[in-house]
Amino acid sequence: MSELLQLKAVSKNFGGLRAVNHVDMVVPEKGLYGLIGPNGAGKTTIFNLITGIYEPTEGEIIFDGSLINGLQPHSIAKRGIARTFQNIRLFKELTVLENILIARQAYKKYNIFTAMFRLPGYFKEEKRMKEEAMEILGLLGLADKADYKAGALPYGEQRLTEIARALALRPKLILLDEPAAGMNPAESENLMNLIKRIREEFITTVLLIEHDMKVVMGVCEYIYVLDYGSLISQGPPEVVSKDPKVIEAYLGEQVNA
Amino acid sequence: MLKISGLKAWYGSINALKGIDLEVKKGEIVTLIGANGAGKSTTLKCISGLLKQVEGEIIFEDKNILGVPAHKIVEQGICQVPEGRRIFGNLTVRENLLMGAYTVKDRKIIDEKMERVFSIFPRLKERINQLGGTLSGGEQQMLAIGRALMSEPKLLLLDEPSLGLAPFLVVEIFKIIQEINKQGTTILLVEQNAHMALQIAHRGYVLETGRIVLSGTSQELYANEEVKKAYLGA
Amino acid sequence: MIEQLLSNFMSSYQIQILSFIGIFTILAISLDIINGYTGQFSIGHAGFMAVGGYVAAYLTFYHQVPFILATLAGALSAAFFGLLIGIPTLRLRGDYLAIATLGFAEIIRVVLLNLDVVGGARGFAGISNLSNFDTVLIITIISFIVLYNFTRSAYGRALQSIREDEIAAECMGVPTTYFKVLAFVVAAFFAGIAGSLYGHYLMFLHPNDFGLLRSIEILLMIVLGGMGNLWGALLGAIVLSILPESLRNYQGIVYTIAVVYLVGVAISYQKGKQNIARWLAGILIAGLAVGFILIYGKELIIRYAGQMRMIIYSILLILMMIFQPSGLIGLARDLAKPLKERLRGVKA
Amino acid sequence: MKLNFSERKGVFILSKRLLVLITVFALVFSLSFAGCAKKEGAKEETKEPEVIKIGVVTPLTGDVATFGQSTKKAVEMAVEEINAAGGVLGKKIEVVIEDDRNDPKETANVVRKLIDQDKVVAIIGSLTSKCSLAGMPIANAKKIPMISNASTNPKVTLTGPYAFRVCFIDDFQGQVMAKFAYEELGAKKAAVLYDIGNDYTKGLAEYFVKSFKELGGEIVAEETYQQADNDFNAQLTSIKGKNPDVIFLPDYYQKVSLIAKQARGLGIKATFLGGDGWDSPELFKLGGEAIEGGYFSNHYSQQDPDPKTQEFIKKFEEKYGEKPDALAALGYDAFYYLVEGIKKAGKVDSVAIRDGIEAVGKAGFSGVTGKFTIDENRNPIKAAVVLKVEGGQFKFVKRVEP
Amino acid sequence: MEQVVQQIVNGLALGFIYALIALGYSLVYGIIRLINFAHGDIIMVGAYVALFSYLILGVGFVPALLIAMVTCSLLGVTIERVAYKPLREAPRIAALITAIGVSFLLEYGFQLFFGPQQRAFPEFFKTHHYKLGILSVTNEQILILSIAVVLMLLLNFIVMKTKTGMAMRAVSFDKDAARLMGINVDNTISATFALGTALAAAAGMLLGLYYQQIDPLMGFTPGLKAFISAVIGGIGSIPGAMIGGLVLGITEVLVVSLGYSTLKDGVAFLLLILVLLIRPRGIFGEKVVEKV
Repeated sequence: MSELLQLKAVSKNFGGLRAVNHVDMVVPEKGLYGLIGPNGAGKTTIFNLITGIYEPTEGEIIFDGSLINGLQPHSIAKRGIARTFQNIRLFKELTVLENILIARQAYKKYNIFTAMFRLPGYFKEEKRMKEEAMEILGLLGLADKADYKAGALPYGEQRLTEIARALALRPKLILLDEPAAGMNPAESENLMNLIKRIREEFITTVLLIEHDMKVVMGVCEYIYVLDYGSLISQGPPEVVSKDPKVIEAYLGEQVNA
Repeated sequence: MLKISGLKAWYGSINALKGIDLEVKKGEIVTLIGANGAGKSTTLKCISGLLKQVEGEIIFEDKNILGVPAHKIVEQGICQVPEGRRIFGNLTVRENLLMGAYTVKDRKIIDEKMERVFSIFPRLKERINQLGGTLSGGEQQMLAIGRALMSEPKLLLLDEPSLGLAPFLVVEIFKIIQEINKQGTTILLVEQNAHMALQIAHRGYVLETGRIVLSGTSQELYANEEVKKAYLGA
Repeated sequence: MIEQLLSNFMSSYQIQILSFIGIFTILAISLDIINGYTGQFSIGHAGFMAVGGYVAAYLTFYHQVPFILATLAGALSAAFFGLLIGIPTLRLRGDYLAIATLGFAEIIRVVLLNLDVVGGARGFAGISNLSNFDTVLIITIISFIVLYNFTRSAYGRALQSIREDEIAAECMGVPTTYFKVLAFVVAAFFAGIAGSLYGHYLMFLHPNDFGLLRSIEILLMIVLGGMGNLWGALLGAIVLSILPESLRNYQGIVYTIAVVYLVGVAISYQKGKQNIARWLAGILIAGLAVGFILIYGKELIIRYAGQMRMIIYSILLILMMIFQPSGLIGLARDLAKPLKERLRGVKA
Repeated sequence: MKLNFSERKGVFILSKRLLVLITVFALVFSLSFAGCAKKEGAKEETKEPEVIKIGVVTPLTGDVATFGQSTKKAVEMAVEEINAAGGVLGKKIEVVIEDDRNDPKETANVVRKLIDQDKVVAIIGSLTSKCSLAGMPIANAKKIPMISNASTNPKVTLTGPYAFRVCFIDDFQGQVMAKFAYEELGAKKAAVLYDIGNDYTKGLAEYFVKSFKELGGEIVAEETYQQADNDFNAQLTSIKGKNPDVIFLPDYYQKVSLIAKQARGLGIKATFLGGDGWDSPELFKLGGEAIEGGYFSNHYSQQDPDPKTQEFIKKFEEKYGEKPDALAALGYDAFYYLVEGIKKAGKVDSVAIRDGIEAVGKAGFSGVTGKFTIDENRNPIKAAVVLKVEGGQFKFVKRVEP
Repeated sequence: MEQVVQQIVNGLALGFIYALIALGYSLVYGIIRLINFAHGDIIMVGAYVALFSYLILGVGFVPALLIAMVTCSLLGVTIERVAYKPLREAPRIAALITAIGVSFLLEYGFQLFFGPQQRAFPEFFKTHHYKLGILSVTNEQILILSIAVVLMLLLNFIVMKTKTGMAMRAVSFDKDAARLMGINVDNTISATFALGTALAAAAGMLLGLYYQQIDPLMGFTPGLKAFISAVIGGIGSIPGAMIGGLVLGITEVLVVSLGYSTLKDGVAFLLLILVLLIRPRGIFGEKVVEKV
């Protein structure tokens, strides 16, 4: 199993505050890994560091064998890391289909003049891009919502659309930030299946932040636990869930049971 | 004291609350627990008047306060400590506290109240002239609660007071909440840390995607298998 | 050719207004690329127009360069300035960017004032009349189609993604800096074309005509028409080119009041009539307007039309923003909605 | 909320059709304001119109509105006089006054409107050179004579045979004042301060500088400002350091009074010189003592005993309760110049009127701003007077023949 | 040397007027994030009110100043309530266009009702020139400086020490949190407008005094310059607005004294762009981090 993503002693300071502290992580290819921790533990910050929104203060982030510290988010995205956001950041005024197409824009095969004058090749390429996008939407059961404004969809479908948009990048690694937030148990159940399917059907690696323990324990092969910006535990779900340090930090009490 | 029935709320086209019924009696600590996005904070925002797209009834001391502007609700005796503390970073600790007592005119009462807050949070007194933005997370949370206490609310709404705090601080904050309650303030507490919340609350409601799915006394909820599995992680 | 055809039933005054509509349509749709589609905030569009106009006029005046080539050169120079102005977008957002673009445009104006080779403060007179209604019409149509295609392509979608959420766009592989600068370059290019058409139509250019007021005029067009929609920009250019002219005389003022009232009714209809205050305000305004006409009569209006038209213009602007901030195109869409629903009802 | 594809398509087309409809509606509406004047106009040409329609284009709003308003007042007064006296060629005169906001684009629109829609036979205006330069080419193409009252840029009348004016062109006044300063006042060092964005002041300043140097004088400082500026302390401080004998301020009275005050405030003792823009009773009101002792060139002197001039001033004061400024006088002259042209033409036909105006100009026209004849480019050659500001009045000093 | 010092003195007077206007701009921008284009025209209204209270009521300098400030406060609050309040939730550009509309309305309205011509501003004082060593200073310059300073200190007191001032700062920092404290946000915003426009009115009167003539378009340029000052200094910051105004005033004067007067506005904008590029939030501006 080769390492797809590797964080080496990564730290991030905001002003005087150390949000992430010497974190070492490895995510292997085709892995389905989880990242958990209490609110404010620095999970989303780690995602922001991986996707290039923040630059690490210290340490190295290696993806697919090359260092990606300090790269622009869009070039990191092009290298194959896609993500969703905790608070859903869809392009709300655009349709679902357009949302997906934007993620495909880096792969368009026509130039600006072809676009402006609709030269030969434009229609073929647009058609191809639309078909690809519809295929992804179809897989997530969103095909009939293609022409809806993304902002007008119900919450659950917005989450799905965000995942679809991330998948449209054809990423090697997909980062999901609390995909189950705001979902009811039935929806969470579906989501778990979906996450598993993503790995199978899109042959991609998944790293997931989640609060819903059921989801995390249910789908992840391996879990990192973060508290106060530092890793306090890691291992398969069974191991982590029994780690007293985890119970103390995550569940907020001394272990008395 | 507070009775909510059929409360619905929207953010744009998203239906965040789908009909909530709950009640808070005088002197209680009631907690709302649930996952991210379940509608806990939204419920609080409805009570404090921050949301405009609402439907239903919120009866506070025999008056329907739904649709009353937020600053008037404070005058009625409800004060909310918002999620993420939301202290005024550009104001000093002292000024933050004065803002809390905005509806109070009498200088003497303000001074008394400030003394009371300082007796609960001695650390704030040390930082009295520091800008709010320069405080640490725990101190900010104390300031946020202290600021809310300045208006001497009958009902205190607390939104995730443990967010982002170290465990020992969480314990401290919860002790203080209990203390405030003992001094006579009714408290409605929203908390993700269900464990801690249920330890100090008298009763609780469990929210899921904008609906109340379970309610009961803390002991009942604590013992409930579903709750345990979903929120207590056991 | 088309001009000849039109002149059978239109005066040259009306044809000229149509020509200005064409020129300002190009300006409005190109500004819409920056402000409406990319969500950046530029209030310096007149600067690009000036660059295009002056460069093209310089070439045709001193070097007898053919009009099309000169226009192209003007547009390319404007695009170059677009590139320069696009660079601050790397660091500035919102109002700060707006002020920076305003500053750039002012610098261009001040430099032109000091350039004696193009007339400086005396203005650039004697430019050949190389553009007429036909050229304006053809170039406007081409510009519209080209920009329409542009906005409907992957490029346009990338621009819109920046408007919607810059960070999410970056994470979806959209190089936002590149596209923001591209938006400025493309928009400046077309503004340059419009500038050249303007100069060769009017046969005269003056730096002070490319100040903040001109930029605001263009901005008003896209906001009034509805941002982020080229049809809206077109509509805005039409309405705002005609409005000040139609307010010149009695008949026009009456027409305008009638249309404003109809639009007002349409807005209240679309808002669901539930707001009594708004209705009352609407009736009050209509009543005042009618009363004004009846009491003070035609004479007074004719007498003060000159001074009053800009006042009416500004009041309309404020009312429009308060009651219909999504612009005319938004109103048209909302009004079409019930129609759509009815259509669906019939089919179902 | 669910639509199948074909329905969506239908709606899509519908909404698009609606958009087109709205656009067309807007167009039709807007063009309707002009009425269908085209055909009626064709009929009218055959017989002589009942009234003589004359267009006026001048800025009634915007940055130079105050001059446009003066022009408007003078023209309206002239029309009343003429109509009260029975009109011209037995016909009443009707004027259509339009605002151009000092925006060349609007001037172009207005000129076309006046010609196409109002069927005017001649136009007075526009005021600033930049607007005239946009409007005159159209008038020339349409063979409608157009007389500007205040556009001093030499290029204005070069736009074609139908372009006229009643004011000096820039070079003349500059020369007059340079000569006056050097020869009469004995000035050796001069400074100029002018509005860079205004072709009028810039033109005057340039020709002053040129002539003064040719005469052997020294220009010690050439400072500029922009129209919106109201603070000249910085420029004046520089000028003060150069210690000039005279300072040439070729702007309108508002700015000049401001500059003069600030200059005296800084302790500058030099004599101020200026052009016809100074001519306004407001100059004393705004400038006070600071402006005392200044000299400026003008078309006429209010103390000019010429009864025509005195009558104009009296009437204007009676009608509007204020003294006319130079632009009012020029507007009045432009109008009478046109009227004389119509009389000369003997018929209401714009081509004939043009010839009439030219003939009147060649023969010599005498207005409230003095007598002039025109040169081959239809620019008036008129004597200038140099006036001195003294005791709240303009004292006649010298007449300078061209 | 003498000239340079004299120029700086001139620049100071101009800079203080810019600063006074910039403070109002900054206050309003700080609380509702709106470039209030009409702010410049309030300056003009203030000057006219002062003029008319002198002409009609025959009052002296201080009462005229107070009348102008109070009237403009009322006007400012009315504008805010009628034109801006309905747009508080609307896209920012709609509010901006409305502000432009209000600005046009004031300019053209005054042109229609009071005529477009310049009017002489009453000489409340006889101008005196004082020689301070090599410098020449007028009593007007001194008056402008002192009034500006007094008003700035007063503003600083109101914003920093009073309850309303605290509420303003609280509202500009976090409106919802302020609501939860029982602060009436609408009233606080109105109060801010009242303060800002009162300062603008004072600035208008000082401008009138300085130039001794006023006209309906007089506010546009100082308004724009003041906004630049506010941005240079860091919008929302009181010392920022003051420093920005002084920096701009002195820069302009120095550019002119170097003989590049035609490029003055260009340099002002260049300065603005440079400051924005180096410190996008202005000299005293706070950095805002976007939460992801």
